[in-house]
Amino acid sequence: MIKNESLLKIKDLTIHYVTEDGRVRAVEDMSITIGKGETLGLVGETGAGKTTTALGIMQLVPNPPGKIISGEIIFEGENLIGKSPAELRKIRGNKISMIFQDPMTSLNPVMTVGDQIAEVIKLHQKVSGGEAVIKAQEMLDTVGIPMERYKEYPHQFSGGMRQRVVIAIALACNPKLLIADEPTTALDVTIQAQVLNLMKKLKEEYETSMIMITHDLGIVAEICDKVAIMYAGNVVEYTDAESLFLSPKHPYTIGLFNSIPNIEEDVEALEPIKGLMPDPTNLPNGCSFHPRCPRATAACSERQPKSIEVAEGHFVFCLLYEHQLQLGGILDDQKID
Amino acid sequence: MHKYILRRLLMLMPVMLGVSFIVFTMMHITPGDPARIMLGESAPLEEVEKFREELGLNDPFLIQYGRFVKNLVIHQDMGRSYTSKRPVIEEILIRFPTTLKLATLGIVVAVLLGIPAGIISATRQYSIFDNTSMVAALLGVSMPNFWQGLMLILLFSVKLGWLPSSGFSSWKEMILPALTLGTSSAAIITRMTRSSMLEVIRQDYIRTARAKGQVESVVVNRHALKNALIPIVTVIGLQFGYLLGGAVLTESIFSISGVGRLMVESISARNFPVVQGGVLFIALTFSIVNLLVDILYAFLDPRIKSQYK
Amino acid sequence: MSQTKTLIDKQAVSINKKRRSQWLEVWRRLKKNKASMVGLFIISLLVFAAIFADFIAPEGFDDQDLYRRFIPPGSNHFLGTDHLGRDIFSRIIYGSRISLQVGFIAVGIAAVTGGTLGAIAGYYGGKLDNTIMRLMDILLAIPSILLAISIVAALGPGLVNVMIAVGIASIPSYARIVRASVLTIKDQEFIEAAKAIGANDFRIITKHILPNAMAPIIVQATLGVANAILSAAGLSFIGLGIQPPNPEWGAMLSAGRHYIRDYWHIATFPGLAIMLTIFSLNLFGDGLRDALDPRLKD
Amino acid sequence: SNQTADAPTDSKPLIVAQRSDAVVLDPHANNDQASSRVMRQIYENLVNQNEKMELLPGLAESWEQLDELTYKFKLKQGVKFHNGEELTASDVAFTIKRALDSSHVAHIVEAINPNGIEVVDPYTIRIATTEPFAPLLAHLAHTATGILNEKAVTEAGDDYSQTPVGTGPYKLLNWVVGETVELVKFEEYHDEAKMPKIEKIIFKAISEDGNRTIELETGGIDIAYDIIGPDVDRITNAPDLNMVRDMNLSTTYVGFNVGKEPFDDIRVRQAINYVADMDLIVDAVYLGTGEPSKGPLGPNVWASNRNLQPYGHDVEKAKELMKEAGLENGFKTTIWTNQNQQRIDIAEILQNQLKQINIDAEVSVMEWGAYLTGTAAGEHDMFILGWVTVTGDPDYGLYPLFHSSTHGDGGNRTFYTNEQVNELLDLARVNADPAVREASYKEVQEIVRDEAPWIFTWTGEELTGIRNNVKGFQNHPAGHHKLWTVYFE
Amino acid sequence: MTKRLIEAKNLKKYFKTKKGLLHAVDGVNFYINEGETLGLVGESGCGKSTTGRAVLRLLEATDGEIIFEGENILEYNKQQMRQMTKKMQIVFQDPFASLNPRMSISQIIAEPLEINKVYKTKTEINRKVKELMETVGLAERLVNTYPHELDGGRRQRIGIARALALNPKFIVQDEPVSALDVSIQAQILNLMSQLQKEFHLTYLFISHDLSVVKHVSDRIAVMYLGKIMELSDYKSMFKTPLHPYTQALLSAIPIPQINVRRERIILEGDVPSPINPPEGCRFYGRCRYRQGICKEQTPELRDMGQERFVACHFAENFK
Ligand SMILES: Nc1ncnc2c1ncn2[C@@H]1O[C@H](COP(=O)(O)OP(=O)(O)OP(=O)(O)O)[C@@H](O)[C@H]1O
Ligand SMILES: Nc1ncnc2c1ncn2[C@@H]1O[C@H](COP(=O)(O)OP(=O)(O)OP(=O)(O)O)[C@@H](O)[C@H]1O
Ligand SMILES: [Mg+2]
Ligand SMILES: [Mg+2]
Repeated sequence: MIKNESLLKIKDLTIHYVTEDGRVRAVEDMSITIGKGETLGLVGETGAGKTTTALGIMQLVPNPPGKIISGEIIFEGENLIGKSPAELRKIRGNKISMIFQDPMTSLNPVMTVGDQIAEVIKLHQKVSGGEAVIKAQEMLDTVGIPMERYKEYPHQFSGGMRQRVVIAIALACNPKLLIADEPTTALDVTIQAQVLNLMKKLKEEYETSMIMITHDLGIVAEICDKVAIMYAGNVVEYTDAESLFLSPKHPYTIGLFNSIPNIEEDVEALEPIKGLMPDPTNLPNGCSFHPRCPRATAACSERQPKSIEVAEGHFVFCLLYEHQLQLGGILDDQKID
Repeated sequence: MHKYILRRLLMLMPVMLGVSFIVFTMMHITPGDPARIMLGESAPLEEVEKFREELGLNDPFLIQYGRFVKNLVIHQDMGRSYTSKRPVIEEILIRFPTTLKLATLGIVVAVLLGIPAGIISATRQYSIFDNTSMVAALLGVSMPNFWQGLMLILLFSVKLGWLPSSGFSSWKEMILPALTLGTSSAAIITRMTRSSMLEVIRQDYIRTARAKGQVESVVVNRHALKNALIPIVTVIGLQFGYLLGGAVLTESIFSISGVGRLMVESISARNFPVVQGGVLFIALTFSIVNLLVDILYAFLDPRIKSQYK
Repeated sequence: MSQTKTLIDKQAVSINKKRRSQWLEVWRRLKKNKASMVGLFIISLLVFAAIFADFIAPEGFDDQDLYRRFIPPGSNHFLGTDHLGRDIFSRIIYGSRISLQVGFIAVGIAAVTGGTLGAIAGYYGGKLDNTIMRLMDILLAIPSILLAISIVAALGPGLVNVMIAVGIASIPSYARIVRASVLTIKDQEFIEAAKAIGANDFRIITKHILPNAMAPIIVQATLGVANAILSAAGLSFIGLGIQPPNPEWGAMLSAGRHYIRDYWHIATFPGLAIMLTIFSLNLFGDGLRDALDPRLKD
Repeated sequence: SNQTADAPTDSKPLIVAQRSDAVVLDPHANNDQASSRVMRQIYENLVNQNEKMELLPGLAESWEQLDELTYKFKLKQGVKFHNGEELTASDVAFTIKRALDSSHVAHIVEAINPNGIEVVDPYTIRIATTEPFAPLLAHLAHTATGILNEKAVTEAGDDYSQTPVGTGPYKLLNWVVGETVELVKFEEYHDEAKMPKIEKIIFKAISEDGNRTIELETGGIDIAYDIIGPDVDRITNAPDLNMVRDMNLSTTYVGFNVGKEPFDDIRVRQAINYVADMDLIVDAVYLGTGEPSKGPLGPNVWASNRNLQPYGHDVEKAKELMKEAGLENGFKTTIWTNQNQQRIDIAEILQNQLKQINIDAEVSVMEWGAYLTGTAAGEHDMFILGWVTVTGDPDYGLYPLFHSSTHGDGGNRTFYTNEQVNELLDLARVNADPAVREASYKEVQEIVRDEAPWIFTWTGEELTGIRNNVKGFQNHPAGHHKLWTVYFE
Repeated sequence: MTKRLIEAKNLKKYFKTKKGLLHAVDGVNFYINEGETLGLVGESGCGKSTTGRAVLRLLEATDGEIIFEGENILEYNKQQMRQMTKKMQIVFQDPFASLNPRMSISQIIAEPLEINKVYKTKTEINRKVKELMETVGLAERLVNTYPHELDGGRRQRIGIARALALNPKFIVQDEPVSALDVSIQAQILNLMSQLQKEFHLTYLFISHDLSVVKHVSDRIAVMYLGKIMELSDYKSMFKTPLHPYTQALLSAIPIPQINVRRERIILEGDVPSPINPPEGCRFYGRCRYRQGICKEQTPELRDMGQERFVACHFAENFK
């Protein structure tokens, strides 16, 4: 694993939504690091807190009801939490930019796509209006859309093209960090392949670090260097992609793998994780996964697991390993089923 | 776009025909003999009979309607007023500018008050400003026009003596009626602006704009407002139409001689040609305002523009 | 089979919320909205006043005494007396009967007729839709107050006719709203699901479409009651309203306006009564809208 | 006031407010108060009627009655129309024939024989009636018989109603329909003595009654017509305003449909007259303006019978009469009225008072059109209406209302029938002897009072508010006030 | 001995739109044997759902035949069709939109029983509802809850229970798991295959997720722009896709395994509009092997032997 200089360091980030129905602990005590040029995959099922984490980094958590309770977000050595709105605006869209999940709704329907790209350029670069337009046209070209379509509106574009426009907006100012929130979930496979290809290419070209939010382990395998698996607001496993795929540790991660129909080989029946996602306002005590965990013990309902480094750079949040660690050091990779 | 407008204009014809038929029928099933009303209770019967004959009121209903449509279509003539003997179109054109002015001023008042209030309310949801302007807006819709007019006269004309209580020719005379007429629409526009803005502000593309590092005021005024404008424009259009036809009460309180009052007077005088002409005229204006609103949509929203082709 | 059984047993995760039907849910949300509760409270008071007017009002609505005209508000007559020496407070209390009746029945007429037309137009579409909606366009193009005036002129003044006139004049807006919501609901998958299990049109409209189209209708109706009361008052104001001596607020106001400079209370209190009623209906209607459409709330 | 006549005319316009704008300025095209008030300043008649309703020479310097049917009028010479034409007898003949053809005012001149109009010379005309018609001169003073210029009328055609040409002291300057009519002094006016003192008059329509007073107070207008009861004291007491009030020719009455049970019973009608406390009603509704009427004619109408005994308020008597009629338990009935607030008030109070003799009356407010149709058809029980004897002659105030030939649409909406009344009315209409006429009319009033087809209600007042600096204003009982005598101080 | 339960012959469904005639389904042929699952894959808008609905006559087909148990049901009248609802059912994609939010769980499941008057008494219906809930793995205490109180997985179970209520033989599964999270998706997929065995059901399984389709299907049909491009048993299809489109599709799937890199075929551009499509192969514009003939001549779905069907002029080349 390449030990790069870190670009973004999240420490003990906790974000809650306070709603009528109660307090949603969307992100709890999260700590991750992204190095320069690195791609981190943030994986989890619906409601795991992936988008909230991203919005937290952007300092765009809707408030109310959202609130950053604690933690630090160190970007290029400076904590983003506590920065003034004006300072944050200089960073957003410029050094950190974000691609949202749904290309159909994340573009302003009454502005031409070109203007939407030019807008971000004008905001962050000292260029004239005309130059911004030229740059925007170049960006369109970069993402594979003919420049002549500058003056067209989002509704005249297909989903894949819109997502390209969104990518163009995100990359227009050559950001240091790109957060992509499920950028291809809404797209068809063939289009997804196009878009992923494009992203990979551009990421390399621009040397951008990236947080790739997804629930598709296939995408993770394809483009991520590191992976953080989230469950109900908590990171449950955090490691580099290779160790994750070769030796997943956390029972949830393993369950996730077993739930996916395997395209390479035939299996008679899948082995799904039993049960359902917990009520976000009323998470179980102890490890929030324990009611669904096949290996849960009594202790799991009492104590919250801490981060265990089971191998170098491979962190698991599970009492199982804490236990084993106490018993006698790190165990070899073992398949839990 | 031109084709679309043309098609819409053509579609107005059956609607107008329907309007005229409904009005004609309504007028004819309404009890009361126009001739008798016109001549008064002291006129002898022979005179009334003679007048009925002159007006063609003794013919069967459908023949009268046919004549009306024929004159309208072939000669563009809506007949003459039973009372003033003036051509109906002239009678209406004399009054219409007044009502148009009144309604326009009312709408201007409403828009100037309503849109900013609505925007601020939406951007500071649940703030004191939001709450007060929402209560004010509610009071605005809750106050009956005619009562509000009376109270305004009582305050500004009688107690303070600042503004005249009637007429509509000088700007001073226009203030109270415009205010009376405008406030309820202002209230409606405020509420519409607020809810529409709230809806838009939640959209993903607003988040995108913020993620670009855009200043909040631009996010609100450029990204959000233009998207929120469609329902607001609809309401403004509807309100304008409503004010045109519904200025009756304001007109009577301030003794303004507009189409609204002309209509009410003509209905009670059974001045059929004027009622028909007037309602047709108002309905036409209303429909054209609606058409203009629809055309405006196209300028506000390219998605709609592409549908009009 | 055994596997499914274990699945059930292992569904250890709790059900998130208490069981409640959607209407209970709406009510719960509504209860949280203070303003709309205030509105509801005032409306309830009005309904109460209307029902028990005979017990609440100190006098009858037509108890004239020409020797005690124009008494200003005070201890004997809470809101004073009018130009015929009638107790204004009593008249306003009795007046709530008329206003609420007009409001609710007119809206009833409009909502049922308009709703049915809108539902038919929306569900069947095509020519039927076109015919109905063009008819509505025609009605809509005639300013509603003029339409109401000519209907009252044709039928003659009086409570029932005013209700009919106001009702007819607002049919198009219900037709449009219902049609619009039927159109969105019609294309939802649960309608198709109903067809797939063999439900006929009638069942689909009544069991599946209308209950889901209720929200906008109810909101429109609440606000419509307010509008109907205003329209009726406006009609009364120009002399086309309820028959005297029935104490319709608009008529009271209209009769009192002659004396407004010397005896402000005669025209002011009925006006306030109208305002309060409309205000509370609007408060409630707004709250209901928010409660029925949770999206609108953050 | 002769001195002021010679003084230079005032350049400040006189602003006069009335309830509505003139409808037409052609005397034959309509017959409404607002138009008449304007036309009074524009047109002149052969005969004038002063504020006491006395007949005076107008465009006719003199006249004589040649026989039972025929009058000969001598016209004033050198009278100019506003278009510069000179008045001749043929204009008069043209005017009367045109009036006879009009569906709006023919009834005013209907007695005249169209073939009996004879131009003797340019300044002499003979006018004959078909039958003897005593009130002819009064009718010729009616605004509907203002003299028109033949040439102007023919030239204007259909548009004449907006381009009036008369001989009066004022001519039309500008007309903003629905709002204002502006008149300007006619420089070539023929009568030096009546030469206007004010250059310009603006008639302004202010429909809200209270607003006319407000505008008068704030100085927006100089004269306000038709002041309402609640404002009378205010104007009277205001230091800078004057209240000019005189009884007028109007009467308001509650009629019974005598063709219908139980109002065919004279005792029931009388009982209701007794139970209705008209003094109280008039006081409450009209706030001390006008007066309760004793009979069908107001005091200003010639031959009004001032000796009639009012019914007074006597509930016991009323009960007795009801008992005699076998209706001590009362009955159900309705009171119709149109949308006039005062009449509605009357109906409401009456409804209340009728309860005393167990009559359960329902008030029904109707729209004017439906109201007229319904009462003409006799669908009503009781109804409230008014009548203005514009000519000041009792024929106009009694014949249409009580003669049995005028049942229903003709004006007799009570369907009252009394042979004796018929005979008296017929007689007085044709008899040239004022004494005979007066006696007949007085008798008719007696009979009507006793038979009580009406509850005699109210005789109105002409209530005009003027600003202090307005001088020379006098009410005319018919409401068509002359404004050329008015000047600013 | 396998028996054909249902067969679509030259099935067409066109929609009239403002811009022209939309060829949503344009001459589709397939059959499904009893107890078998036919997977139908394709990208969004290619006509999968329309096919499913037309098969059940929820949409009236523009042309073609649907042979169910030997009879063309497109010729059935309303009465006969109502009988068919007992044999053919559907499970929808969106577990949120496919349940009437105003009805409780038991009402939803009972509705088909009530409409088709399967039982006479309320108690019988209630018993059947309980039984069905148990079958699909819903706890009994949920009977009176409303859909909005439940998560997507449970809702989808309700949809399945409703479809099972009338004991159908054939169920169209229109993307039943695509709205669900992977862990729930796996639960539902397991449930479905188990039900299929238990009740001897025949499925038309619609999905755009190839791995899911492969997992559940016996045979797979790949659709593109209203036409079937390839129809084979799943094994052969995954081993040797014969249609260029299938090849591209298979290669585009990201595989959740590290170090397994396959050659990826990236298709150019977007799916063209289905409105008034031109003659020739629908895939022409994006195909890397296209030739002149492809533009002129629409390739028929040809039998390549071993029950493999391909609509490509050059299919043989890929064998
Ligand atoms: N605006 C909000 N108000 C209240 N709760 C919220 C809000 N946004 C998110 N949540 C809750 O916070 C939790 C985390 O949500 P988040 O959107 O971060 O999840 P996610 O991992 O992105 O899920 P998905 O895969 O569905 O996008 C969820 O339980 C969600 O319901
Ligand atoms: N009722 C309809 N009216 C007009 N066009 C329709 C209608 N229903 C579907 N279409 C069109 O038919 C085509 C096929 O639609 P269909 O829903 O069958 O696709 P699908 O393969 O199921 O797509 P998805 O994966 O998005 O569900 C699409 O282009 C769609 O827009
Ligand atoms: Mg998310
Ligand atoms: Mg589909």
